[in-house]
Amino acid sequence: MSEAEVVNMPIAKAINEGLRRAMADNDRVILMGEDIGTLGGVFRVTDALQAEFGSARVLDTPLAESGIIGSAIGLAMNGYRPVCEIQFDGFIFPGFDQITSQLAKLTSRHDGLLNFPVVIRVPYGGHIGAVEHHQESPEAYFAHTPGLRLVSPSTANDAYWMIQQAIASNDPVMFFEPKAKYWAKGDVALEGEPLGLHKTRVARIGKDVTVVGHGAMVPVLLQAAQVAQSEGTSIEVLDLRSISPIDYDPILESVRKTGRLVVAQEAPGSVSVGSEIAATVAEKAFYSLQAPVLRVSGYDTPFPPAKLEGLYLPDADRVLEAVDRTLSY
Amino acid sequence: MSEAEVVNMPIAKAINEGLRRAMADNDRVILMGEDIGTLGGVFRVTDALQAEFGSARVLDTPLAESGIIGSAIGLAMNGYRPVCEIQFDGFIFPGFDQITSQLAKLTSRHDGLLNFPVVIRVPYGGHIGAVEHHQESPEAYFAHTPGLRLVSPSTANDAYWMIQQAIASNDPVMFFEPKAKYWAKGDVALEGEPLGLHKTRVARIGKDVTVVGHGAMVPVLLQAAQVAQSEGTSIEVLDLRSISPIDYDPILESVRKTGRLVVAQEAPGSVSVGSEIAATVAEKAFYSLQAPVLRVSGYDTPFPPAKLEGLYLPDADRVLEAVDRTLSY
Amino acid sequence: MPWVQDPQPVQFLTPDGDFAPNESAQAFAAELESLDLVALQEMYRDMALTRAFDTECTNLQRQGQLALWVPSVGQEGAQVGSARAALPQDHIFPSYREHAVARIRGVNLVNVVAQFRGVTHGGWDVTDPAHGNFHLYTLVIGSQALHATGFALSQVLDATKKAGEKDLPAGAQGRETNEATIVYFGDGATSQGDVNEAMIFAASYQTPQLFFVQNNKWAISVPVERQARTPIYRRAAGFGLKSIQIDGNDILASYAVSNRMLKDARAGGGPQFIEALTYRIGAHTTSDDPTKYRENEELLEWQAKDPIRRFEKYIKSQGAEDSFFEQVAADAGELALKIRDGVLHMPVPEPGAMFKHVYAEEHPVMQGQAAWLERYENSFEAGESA
Amino acid sequence: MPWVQDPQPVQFLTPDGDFAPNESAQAFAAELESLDLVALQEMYRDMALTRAFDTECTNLQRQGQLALWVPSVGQEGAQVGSARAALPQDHIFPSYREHAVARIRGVNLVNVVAQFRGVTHGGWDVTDPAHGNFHLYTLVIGSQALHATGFALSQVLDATKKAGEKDLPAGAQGRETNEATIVYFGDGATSQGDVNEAMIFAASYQTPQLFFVQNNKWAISVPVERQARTPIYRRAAGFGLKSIQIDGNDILASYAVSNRMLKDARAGGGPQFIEALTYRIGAHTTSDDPTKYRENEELLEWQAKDPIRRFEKYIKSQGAEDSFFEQVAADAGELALKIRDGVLHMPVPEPGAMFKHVYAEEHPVMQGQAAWLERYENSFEAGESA
Ligand SMILES: Cc1ncc(C[n+]2csc(CCOP(=O)(O)OP(=O)(O)O)c2C)c(N)n1
Ligand SMILES: Cc1ncc(C[n+]2csc(CCOP(=O)(O)OP(=O)(O)O)c2C)c(N)n1
Ligand SMILES: [Mg+2]
Ligand SMILES: [Mg+2]
Repeated sequence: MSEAEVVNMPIAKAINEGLRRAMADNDRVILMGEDIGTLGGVFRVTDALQAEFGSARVLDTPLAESGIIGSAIGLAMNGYRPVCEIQFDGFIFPGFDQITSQLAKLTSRHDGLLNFPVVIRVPYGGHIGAVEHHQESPEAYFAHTPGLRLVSPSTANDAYWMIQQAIASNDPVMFFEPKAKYWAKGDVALEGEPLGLHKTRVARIGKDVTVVGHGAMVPVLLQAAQVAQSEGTSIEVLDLRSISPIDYDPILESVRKTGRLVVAQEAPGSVSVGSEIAATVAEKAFYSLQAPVLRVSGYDTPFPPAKLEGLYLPDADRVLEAVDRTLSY
Repeated sequence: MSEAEVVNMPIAKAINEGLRRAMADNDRVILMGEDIGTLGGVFRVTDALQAEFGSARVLDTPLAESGIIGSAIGLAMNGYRPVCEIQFDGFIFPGFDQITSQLAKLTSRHDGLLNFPVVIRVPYGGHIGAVEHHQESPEAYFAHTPGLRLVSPSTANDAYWMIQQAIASNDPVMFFEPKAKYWAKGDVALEGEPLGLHKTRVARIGKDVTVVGHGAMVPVLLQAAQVAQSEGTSIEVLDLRSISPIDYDPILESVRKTGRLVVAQEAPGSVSVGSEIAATVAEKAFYSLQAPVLRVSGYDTPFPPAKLEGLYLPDADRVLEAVDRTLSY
Repeated sequence: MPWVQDPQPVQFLTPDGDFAPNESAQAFAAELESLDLVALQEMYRDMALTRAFDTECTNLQRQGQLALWVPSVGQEGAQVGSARAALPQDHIFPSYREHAVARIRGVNLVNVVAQFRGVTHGGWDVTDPAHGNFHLYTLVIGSQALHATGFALSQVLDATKKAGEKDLPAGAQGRETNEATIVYFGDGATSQGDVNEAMIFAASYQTPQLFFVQNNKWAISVPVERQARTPIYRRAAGFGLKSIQIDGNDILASYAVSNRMLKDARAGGGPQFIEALTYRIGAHTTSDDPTKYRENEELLEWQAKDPIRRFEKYIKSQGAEDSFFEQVAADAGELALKIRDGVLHMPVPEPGAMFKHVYAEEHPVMQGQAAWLERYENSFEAGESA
Repeated sequence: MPWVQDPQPVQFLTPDGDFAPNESAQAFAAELESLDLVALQEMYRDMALTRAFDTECTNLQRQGQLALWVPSVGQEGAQVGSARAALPQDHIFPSYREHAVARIRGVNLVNVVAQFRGVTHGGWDVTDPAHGNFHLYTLVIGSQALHATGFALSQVLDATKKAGEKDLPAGAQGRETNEATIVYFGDGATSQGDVNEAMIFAASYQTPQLFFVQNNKWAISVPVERQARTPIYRRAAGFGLKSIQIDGNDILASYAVSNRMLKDARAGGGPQFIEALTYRIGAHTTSDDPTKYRENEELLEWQAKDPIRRFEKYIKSQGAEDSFFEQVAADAGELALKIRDGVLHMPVPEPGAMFKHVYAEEHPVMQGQAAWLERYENSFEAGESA
């Protein structure tokens, strides 16, 4: 891959570029959502796409999430590949029935004779100081639902490629965008062969403790690893990338090496993706684990008012506290 | 407690009696739902209650689950204690936003100054040979949601008491009724002091392996224990009763004794209540466990057509297979 | 005070089968011109065979061969009239009671029964042209309305592209598509948010769509008065759909108004709505006991308005002969036998089927669990043979 | 062809402040009789102070003191007119922009700002009688409409019990309650299933309720033409609600029609609906840049219809003196200072607050996590002091 093809850009822009390329490549790809057209989305992720592709491919919809997902299903039935934007994580729930009882089940209801290549983009997570319903991490609801795929990029390069891979998938894909990192820049290789959509990535090699997370958690984990290094602890950081299915091989491989695992997530910990990883690793790596798998999560409360989000959201300190605890076994 | 106060009745009738008593005791208790009035519900759980209390206390609603939950919230704001029936598990999702973004959060949004004593009755689970959406186990979605309480009786006595305790609670309670067991009879002590709503119950004492489950899983676990006994394995059976919060003390106590745990549930296993129990027990009983916590669950597929439900739903054989596996460590 | 003056529901045939179009019907009379005796007889046959099918399925359920049956008895007029107005290129999104429509569009009725025997959640290949673009039944009340709207929107997008245009601004007029989408649902379903959102989206994008509500007066045990205080067709008018109420037991009314509205929809006239006043003569499903909640007089009253008997009288007056009716009766008997045979010999899916189509693409969890189940099942056979 | 002939929106005051009731207004003129100059001045003051409040909050946001502000500029006429028609016993469910209503009902406006400073998701004690039954803001678009309907249903149930009756059959007429419920929402919100279900339930139970939509032409960047092809008030009429469109920038129209409808609702007349045509003069929120999606001419056009200036001219013609306006200006300045001071001194919640009211009753997970967090926080202090 030549250097000329590498461009430094923020994550929001990388998604925008990925969308643009997917739309240019396939005229059945359409975008739908609230305020995604003229405005380019409240986070400007779809900026300029309506001007380029027209309002028959970048559709501002009426204000109704069930309507957005339900219509996307009908569009998919006629060969379209709709990419729906949910404006904020907390507003996905009015569309919940269409996602879980319809979209997730329709491939099997049709015995695989029809596909439902619908992408649902969800800007998710905290750290933006916003009001209620604007900072949530609802991944667990969908990860529990058979028939959906869930992914979440943590870098600009992944954002660019994974949105295209999600659109190319013939299955429904929920695409969780770490909105607090929309403006975080990174190098994007515009050409080349990306990592598989559902692959866990080793983000930093270490040997004492494994930590795993996705989205906006990954930079926190890397920061924790940095701090730990200065204190003599070597942390291996895994970027989950795919929340459903989970690519367990790299996690198990790492745990077999370190014997210790900390799972970090912004979502409430009970019945969460972290619970699943902890349960599965504790089962599959039973003889390798030298300490219980520890979870660092949002508390089991509604996402608090912004002034408390710093306490609520796992930061490097909380990750390190758990790392220290696993080392104390 | 005198013997005269013990009556043998099916679970559906026990809930009916519990509802009747709660309504007689407190005229702010009202029932709402589709077909619960004249018809007495499609499972007849509310049979004869409209005739007794009137259609201003047993309300047949328009056909809209969001409308049912959303109105129940408004009723609760004026001091009513609404008990909502969702006709079948799979039809709860149109009401999902009102449950998770409103009902579950409203107590904290109000700083505790208003309470939301809403009960949501959900006939749930398989084993009735029904069509799509009629046999699901959606507990995980709600157990992940802060602000809700989830319980599920497995006996007629619990059914009678727990529905009353749920109605008496000042918090929103989701009441999962094992519909396949509606006609299973049991002794109900009509007076006396019931076990706490959120207590795990030891349903059978054993020493080799602990198994835990709720609702219609419990009789399956007891059956497995019976079979195991004849093969020389002593299984301790725990009836979870409360899905959120989970009463971990009896589980940990049992695991400290047996060193082995199998968690059984009808729901898909990924990111499930079983994942949470497995993760937590593996953490809290790290040094006691002699084998990994194993989960026996529905597969991670949509609930299959009825002819396959026998394969999908964990039965005593599948529980025993897992028991054997934990013993092989 | 009424806020709108409701016209009479469109009616051509009186309950006694006399052709006597009322005032509301006049505007649609031209739609019937193309119906010759052959066509009329075909429509009669549609209704009669569907009823025979329903009777057979009810019997099969009683005999333990089906977990459940959902009869359409009494609603055949509304269904057949509208379905016969659809063109082959139109798409149809049913609820779960549109057996007459399924048959007309080419679906083998045995496949419609499959989900009630518990062997599938679907039953037919919707991509097979032989099935007339008849989509799967949907059991979550009202949710198919949005799928239909999305499908109809895709028809608009296709037409937009074909016209070489790239925009679909807010407020734009409807566009000629030459194909339409019909969605069926019940009176109870009109209370669901999804059905209302579907009308809102349809109006917004001016989709080529016909919303067809069979107001059969009941949603299980709940009377339509609980869902609506005003005629349901007015809701659609409020959303800006063209909306008309018809005598749903008059197959000619159903045909004529559907035909006109579908033509209008295909030509760019935007979404349309029909409220067909009809009645569910049987139980909601075979699990239901309607005597618990409704009066026998009501049933008798509606039996007197039966869509089949009414139409029988009419086509006799138009020249249909006894031999025709004898042939239909024979066909009905044959259909019943075919259904029975098909149901009794319906294959049970392989265990592995559960995992096969959850995802369109490879999925490690499906592969792992399918393999586990196979090993597990084999362990018994091994054990048994050992 | 239009399917309904729309009357003119009710208007008493022209944009220039002349009292010239149009035809639609005639029927409501009697509602204004009780408004003497004192009352009119109070209404003016309501609008002026709300605008000063909005300006101050926008400044506070610009200065980094608030995460966000949601201005109501331009919509004060619709809000104040309706809020002044409400009686103390009525309950009010706002969306998130009804600052004028909050103030009128007795909520300290500092508390309204609290959630935008990130210290709470609520902000005031809705059970305190001093707060005039003004419920919390709701950010999930349209969901409060169902809460309002449930609340209004509770008013029906209370009245039913009081009347010694136990039944509420389908189709029953409305019942006198002597109290009503108002719910506010926007034009965009009318597309949500919940708002439609709320109207359906309200019609079904004939609740004493006023649905008040402020059609400010925009839902963030989406024009109302995307939500609705026909005037929104017609939707409500379709559901069987009494429904009227008004000039929402005419405070007298808002007051008169709200007053009439609330009286009707309290007397058992069932649910009512007002579509107030107004305009969001400012940005959707301080995060928004409306120049990206709307034309300056539109803004200028609506600025010319400003509800405050219009009403100022009118009450001057009715005898309001300069001293009154000076006093209002002084009060506005004082309010702004009070708000600023209140915001800057707003206490930040304790960490433990997060766990405190998630449940009304004891909860082991909350206790455990609160204790953990306390220990964890203390460990830093311990470390720091060590
Ligand atoms: C979301 C949802 N809630 C509840 C049900 C259970 N249910 C099945 S049919 C039915 C009544 C439907 O009435 P209507 O829409 O009038 O159709 P009909 O059966 O009369 O044709 C109900 C409540 C369901 N299938 N889906
Ligand atoms: C369910 C939901 N979806 C999306 C949003 C994001 N959002 C906030 S305000 C708004 C527009 C609301 O428009 P309208 O109802 O007209 O009210 P207005 O802001 O104009 O007063 C949107 C889309 C939300 N708050 N809730
Ligand atoms: Mg019906
Ligand atoms: Mg608006």
